[in-house]
Amino acid sequence: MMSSIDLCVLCAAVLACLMVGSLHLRLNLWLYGAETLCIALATLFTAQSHSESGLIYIALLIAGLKAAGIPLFLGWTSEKLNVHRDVGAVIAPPLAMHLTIILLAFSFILTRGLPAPSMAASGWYGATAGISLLFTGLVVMLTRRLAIGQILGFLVIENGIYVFALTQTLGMPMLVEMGVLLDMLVGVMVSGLLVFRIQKSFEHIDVAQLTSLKE
Amino acid sequence: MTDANIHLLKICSDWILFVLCIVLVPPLCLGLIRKTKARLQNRVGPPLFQPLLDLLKLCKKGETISSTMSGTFRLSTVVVLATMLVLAWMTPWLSFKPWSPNADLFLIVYLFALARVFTLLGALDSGSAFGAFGASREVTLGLLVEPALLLGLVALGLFSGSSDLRLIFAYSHFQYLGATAVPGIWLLVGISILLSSLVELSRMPVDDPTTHLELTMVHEAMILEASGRNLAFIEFAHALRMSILFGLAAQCFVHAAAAVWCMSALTEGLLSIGGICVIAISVGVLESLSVKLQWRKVPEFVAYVVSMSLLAAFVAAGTGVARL
Amino acid sequence: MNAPVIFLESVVFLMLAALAAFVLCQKKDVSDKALSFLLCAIAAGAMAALCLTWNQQFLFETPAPFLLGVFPLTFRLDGLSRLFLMLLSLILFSTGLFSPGYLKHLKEKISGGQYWLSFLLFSLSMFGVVLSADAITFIVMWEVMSLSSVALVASDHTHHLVQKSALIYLGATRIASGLLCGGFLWMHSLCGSWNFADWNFASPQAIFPALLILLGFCIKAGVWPFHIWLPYAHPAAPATVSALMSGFMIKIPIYGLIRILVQGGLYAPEITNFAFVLGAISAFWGVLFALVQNDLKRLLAYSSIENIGLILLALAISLKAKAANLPVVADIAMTAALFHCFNHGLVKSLLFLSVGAVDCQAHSRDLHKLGGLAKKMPWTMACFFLGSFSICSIPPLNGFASKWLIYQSLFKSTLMYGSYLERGISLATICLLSAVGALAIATFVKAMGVGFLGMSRSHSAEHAEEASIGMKASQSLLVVLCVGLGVFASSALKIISQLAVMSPDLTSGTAIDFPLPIPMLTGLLITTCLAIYVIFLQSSKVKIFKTWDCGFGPLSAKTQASSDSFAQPLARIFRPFLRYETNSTIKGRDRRHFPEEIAVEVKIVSILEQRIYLPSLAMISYLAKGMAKLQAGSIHLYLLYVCSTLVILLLLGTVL
Amino acid sequence: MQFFVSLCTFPILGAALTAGSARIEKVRRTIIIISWLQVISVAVLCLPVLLGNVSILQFTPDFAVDRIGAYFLMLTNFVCACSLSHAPTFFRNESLFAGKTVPPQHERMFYASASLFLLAMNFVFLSDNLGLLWVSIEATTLFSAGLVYFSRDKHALEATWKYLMICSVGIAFALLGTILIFASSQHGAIQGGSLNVRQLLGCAKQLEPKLLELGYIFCLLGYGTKAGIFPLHTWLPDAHSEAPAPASAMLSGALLNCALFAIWRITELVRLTEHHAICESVPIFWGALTALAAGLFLVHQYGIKRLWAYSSIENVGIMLVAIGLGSPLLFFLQALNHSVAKVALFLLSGNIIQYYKTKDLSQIRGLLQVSPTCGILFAICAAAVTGMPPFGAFIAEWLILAKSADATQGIAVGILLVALAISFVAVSIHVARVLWGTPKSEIALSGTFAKYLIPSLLCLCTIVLGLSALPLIMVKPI
Repeated sequence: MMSSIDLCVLCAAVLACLMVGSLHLRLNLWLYGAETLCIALATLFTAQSHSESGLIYIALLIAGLKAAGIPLFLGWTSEKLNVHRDVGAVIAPPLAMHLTIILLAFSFILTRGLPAPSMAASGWYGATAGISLLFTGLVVMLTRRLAIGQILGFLVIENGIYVFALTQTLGMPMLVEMGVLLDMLVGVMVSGLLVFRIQKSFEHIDVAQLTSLKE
Repeated sequence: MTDANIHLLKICSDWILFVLCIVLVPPLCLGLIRKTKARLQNRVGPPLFQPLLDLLKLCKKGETISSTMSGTFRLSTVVVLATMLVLAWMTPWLSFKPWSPNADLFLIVYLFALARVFTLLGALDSGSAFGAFGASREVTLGLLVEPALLLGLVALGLFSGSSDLRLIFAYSHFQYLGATAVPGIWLLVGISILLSSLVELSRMPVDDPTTHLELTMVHEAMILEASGRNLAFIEFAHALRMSILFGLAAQCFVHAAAAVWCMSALTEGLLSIGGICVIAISVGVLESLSVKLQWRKVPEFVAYVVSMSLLAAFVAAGTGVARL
Repeated sequence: MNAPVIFLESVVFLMLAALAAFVLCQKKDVSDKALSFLLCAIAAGAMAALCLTWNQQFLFETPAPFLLGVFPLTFRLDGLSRLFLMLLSLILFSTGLFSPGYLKHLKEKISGGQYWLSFLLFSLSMFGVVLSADAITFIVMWEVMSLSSVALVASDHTHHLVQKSALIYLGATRIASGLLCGGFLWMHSLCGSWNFADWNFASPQAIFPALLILLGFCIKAGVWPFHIWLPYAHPAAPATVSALMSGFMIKIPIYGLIRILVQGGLYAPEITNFAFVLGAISAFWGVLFALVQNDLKRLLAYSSIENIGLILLALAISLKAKAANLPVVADIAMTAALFHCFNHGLVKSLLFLSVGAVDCQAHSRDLHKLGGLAKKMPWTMACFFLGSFSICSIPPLNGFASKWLIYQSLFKSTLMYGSYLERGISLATICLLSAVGALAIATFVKAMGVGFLGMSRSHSAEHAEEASIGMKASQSLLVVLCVGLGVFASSALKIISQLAVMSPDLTSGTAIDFPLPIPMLTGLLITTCLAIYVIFLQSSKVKIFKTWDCGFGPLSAKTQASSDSFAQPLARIFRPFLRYETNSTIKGRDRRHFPEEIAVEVKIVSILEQRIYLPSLAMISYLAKGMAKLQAGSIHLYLLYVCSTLVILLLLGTVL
Repeated sequence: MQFFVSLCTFPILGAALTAGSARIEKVRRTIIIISWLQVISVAVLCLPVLLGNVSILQFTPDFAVDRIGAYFLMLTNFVCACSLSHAPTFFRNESLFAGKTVPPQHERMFYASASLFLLAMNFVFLSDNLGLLWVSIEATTLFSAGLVYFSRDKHALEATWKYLMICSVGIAFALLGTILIFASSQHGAIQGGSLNVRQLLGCAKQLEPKLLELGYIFCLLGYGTKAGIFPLHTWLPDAHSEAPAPASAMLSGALLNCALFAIWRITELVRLTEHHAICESVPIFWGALTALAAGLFLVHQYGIKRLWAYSSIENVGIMLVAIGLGSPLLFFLQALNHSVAKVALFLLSGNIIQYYKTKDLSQIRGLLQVSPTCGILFAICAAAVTGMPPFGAFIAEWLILAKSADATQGIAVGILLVALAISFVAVSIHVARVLWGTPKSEIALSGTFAKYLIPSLLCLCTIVLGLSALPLIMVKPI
């Protein structure tokens, strides 16, 4: 029996998979926003089932900062830098999407081996979605040449971990939760600023071309 | 006359006889070789003691040395002669000998080396290319024969259980010589010493000391710059070395015979001098019959010598087991 | 006054001296003399301390604040270390005498402060290595010794070749200490102690650590096939340093072998046979390559390899004999090894110092540029000659005495061993040793004859002058020691066996018989020589003329045999080992008969270097390059590494 | 409260001051004073632990410091104080020798980020909570990015980007690992779960083993990326090489320790469970392999600071072995010796780069002629960092090797010995080429001894660490 939380996080995982398939930045950002919104929703459901008010704030923060703020910021960045499309690296996007779907299935198998979360609200699917998001994020990072794409990939990984934590544990300490969120935001800001610098110095934001430091 | 006096007299006579041998045998050897070669070439040849007379004549002549030379040249002659005299005293190349100190075989071999080093240095001192050629070849020959000579002596040492040549050549070890291998060892070692002495002394078939082409020669090239007394001493030292080596070979053969037939001290004494003479004559014959080996073939020739010694040494090492 | 105090004082004294070196090095002339004097004083002090405490033994552990991090430094002075320290003090003393004169000509090339600092550290650490009683003190002193000697080898570091030599040496010495560390750690895990005295190599598990230790020491000692560094390092270093390195430093591994393996009761036949073979081969290989060298120092370096081989051989004979229960042979061989160490130390430092004097005065060590020094530098020549005689083991010098002992041990083992195989091997070794001896004679006759006799081959050799008094004095001191030890070998041997008995498990204490009448023979030889000279040669009329030139007019120095041509007949015989190649090119019209220019080049290719060392270096380099390709600069690749590491770790997690 | 005050005052003061409008010379002077005051305040704070009076000092439920933490705290602050005290000289010389003018606002930025960086690192050692540990480590990445980006050129940008991206991904894994450990604690051990280190250590045996093991793996991977374990080290040489010398010194001497300390925290926990095979053999072999790989990387090396970066990786490998052996004191000893010598080396390399105006090793020759003092200090530190006696690192490495040998990890010992030999030879070949020969162009030096003051102080420290009983006092169990 699939709970609403499971449904939300699986939705997020599938949205992330779809994100791999396209190189359009705007589409990617929309998908990321939708995905994060799903996660915020899942948080809300969790808050409801555990009747924990703290989670509600977190859900709101996620919806506000991550689902809306970050895509907007990155979208603004891409407008500023006048890049709309990634070139793609290593493997072609459709192929990468298939790969992420296979990885989704694989993570389904993988998480079977985990002991069932004793008190958490969700079952296997939460862990599956978390691990799958993690893999998807890695695939995004590996298949994007633009700096923004890489940031996006990293954000997806972060989402995956959050989903995992949300579904597999019974409430991380609030302090930690806030710290994580803060760190991530600062991280995104710093990398976003760096993207501008890269554009300024190299006149492109293709990180695959940053290979002057090597042996 | 008391026993002590008799003893003293014996010592004196031994010494006198021995000194006579040291003085006379080397020129005699040279003379015999020359005479034999002359006879084989249908010539009368010089008298037997002509080499001695030559040496005496040289002693009277003045000396010429090169301005390039340092003191090393004359020093080398002195040292070589002195070493040869000491060696002659220590080495049992004759069956009769006055008292001598421990003649360890390794010591003897290295005393020969001392003489060789000084000969070589003397040859290099003049800055002459001939001397250097000779020295370079001599050093090569030295490398080739030294193991053979040493191993031959070691083989003898092994079955007498000592490295002291006095004991090895003491004619007193026959009580345990039931082993049939013993005369064989003596013979093998004798041949080995004889052949290695041919190389060591740079005689045929390794080198022809009677040509006049210094470029090809060994010993004669080394002493090219020597003259007068210096030359006389070098020649004498060389002849003495020859006698010692031939003497050692002869001793080996005599011991081989002594292992089979019992003989008295007088016979042994006569046989040892006679042996040297016979060896000298046969060397003369050999020199008349053979041709000089190509220089590159010399190692092959020496290989025979070494293998002879090795064979003797292995046999000796093997038979030693029974005794101990 | 008790022994530890004396020793600590001399050690502290040395440390102060090292500091003083830095202060004094501003004024070079003063500092060279002052520091040399200091060195002599230290050496004399150490010598006096050793003699004063002759019958005492001590074990000393540094008190709490003077620790090596967590370990105390432990020192032990017993018969064995006393013997080696005496050698060290003697060599230090003579290098101290030699230094001021010698360093003058290196003034522009080397920095005095660095040189003296390293030199004093080097001396200090050598004292330390020999005195150390546990593995940690040993390895610490050992590494300090290695590093400071590398710094010394690189004294004149502006030359490319010097740099290369120092680095080769550095690599070799690091590999050696790596092996040693491995062996020590292994032994520690077996025996649970760092103390050498607690180590027992008799157990079968101890074979591998013993092998590691043996290999480590062999590398440092320059035993075939690990000798490659030695002929590079010695020529590059200043003569005083090569004298110390060749004279003493390469004996330290031998000391270590005795201290650790022999006293640890090693008897595993695999190890002893291995050491035996290595010793035999290095004796032969070393002298063979020494023969064809043209640089005097390189020649001496190869000759060191030969002698180290002989010492190792003697040690192996001793160990084998001990295992076969032949204490007489074992004792003779052990004493031979010790005595040869001592003798070779003295002789080799003498020879290096003489060559240093030649280098200093004639500005070359290349045999192609020397010659005719006999008249210019007679004193140095006499010293070099006597040293050469000793190293060729010509009686009555000390080299002969120790070589004789080695021969005796082989002779006795031929007599005593039960198995035919062992006898055969001993016999074959005698044969090999005599060939080695003959080759050594060839080598050193070449060095003496071409280097000192005949006509000068270069302008600088022609204008050479006799070395300074200090240099002469230091050489003469060593010559006197060499001759004295040779002539009075039986007394020397008594002292050595006495010292050997004073350390545990070294010999069984049988008296070493040295029956040779060397003093008498020496006297007789000298009297005979004098007699012949006084009676006959002195009175002979001597006319000075020129060397016979076949009537072609004055001889040029080039007509003399060169170092190459002298060695050629022998080198030819051993062509397969030496890779001896002579390339001659003749230029000119109708080339054979009317040559205008003839160039002959002799090349010796080191098989080991070409076939083994360079390829293995290339392999490491290849690996390193392959590794460097991993760091390709692409961030995608780097992320992929992270992913694959994750996969590997997860797999490992399921396995473990 | 007192804890936060004594910990945070000085860094925040420093950051605020540099961001203020004071003249740059004044800022420089102040930052030196502040950095040393920070060392003293931390020392005062940790005094009871350092003296061994108490084994752990609990400040708040989530902040505590134990003996190892206190040691590392001291080390980190000392290292940063050294680097920051050298930094003003470095920036002054930058225009004096290298002819580059450093804009004062960049320098201010540098001091500000360095202060915050130090603060973040301090929290790594003080947080008694795995979650906060993670947060602090992530914070170090963010603050140090500013240090790496200091020179604002293309290379620096590239290095910073790689640093940020790779470390962030790695750290994300560590977060997952932390969550897994949290999850494992919820399986019956602690009601509601906990990330508190003391609590977890108290009930280690009841933790869910599967989740704990997974958590360990992810944490090892994550913090390992930050620590620069092969093959996760890829960001490290770039970042160390592009950052200015004082920053490289802090990255190498302090940051790597933080990441390894995090690994130790997790290892400490897993060791107490029954499934401790994974936290022994994996770090030991991985550490040994890292050392070997770093040794090979050292062979063909072209950049003077990249050389030391790889040497840091090698040392990280050795420290990982110590962690695998379960010996925090050996881990600290190695970290201490490495940091002291490596900081000196990075600072000296900064000087050398200024003299020769290049980082290219093939262009740097004849240092002994250019500046004997610098050359000898450089040689001593290089010997110390490669584990030569009689310097401290030798003792630490030897103890680690001996402990591994006694723990019958013969193969790891073998690999380590080979790695040490290769890295020593490689480093000394490079160092020797730098020291020897003659410089390719005339180099005139001026200035006081100030530029060598901190390196020579550190040099003295390595010697004291090797030749005194100091390590004995530290390693002595309480």
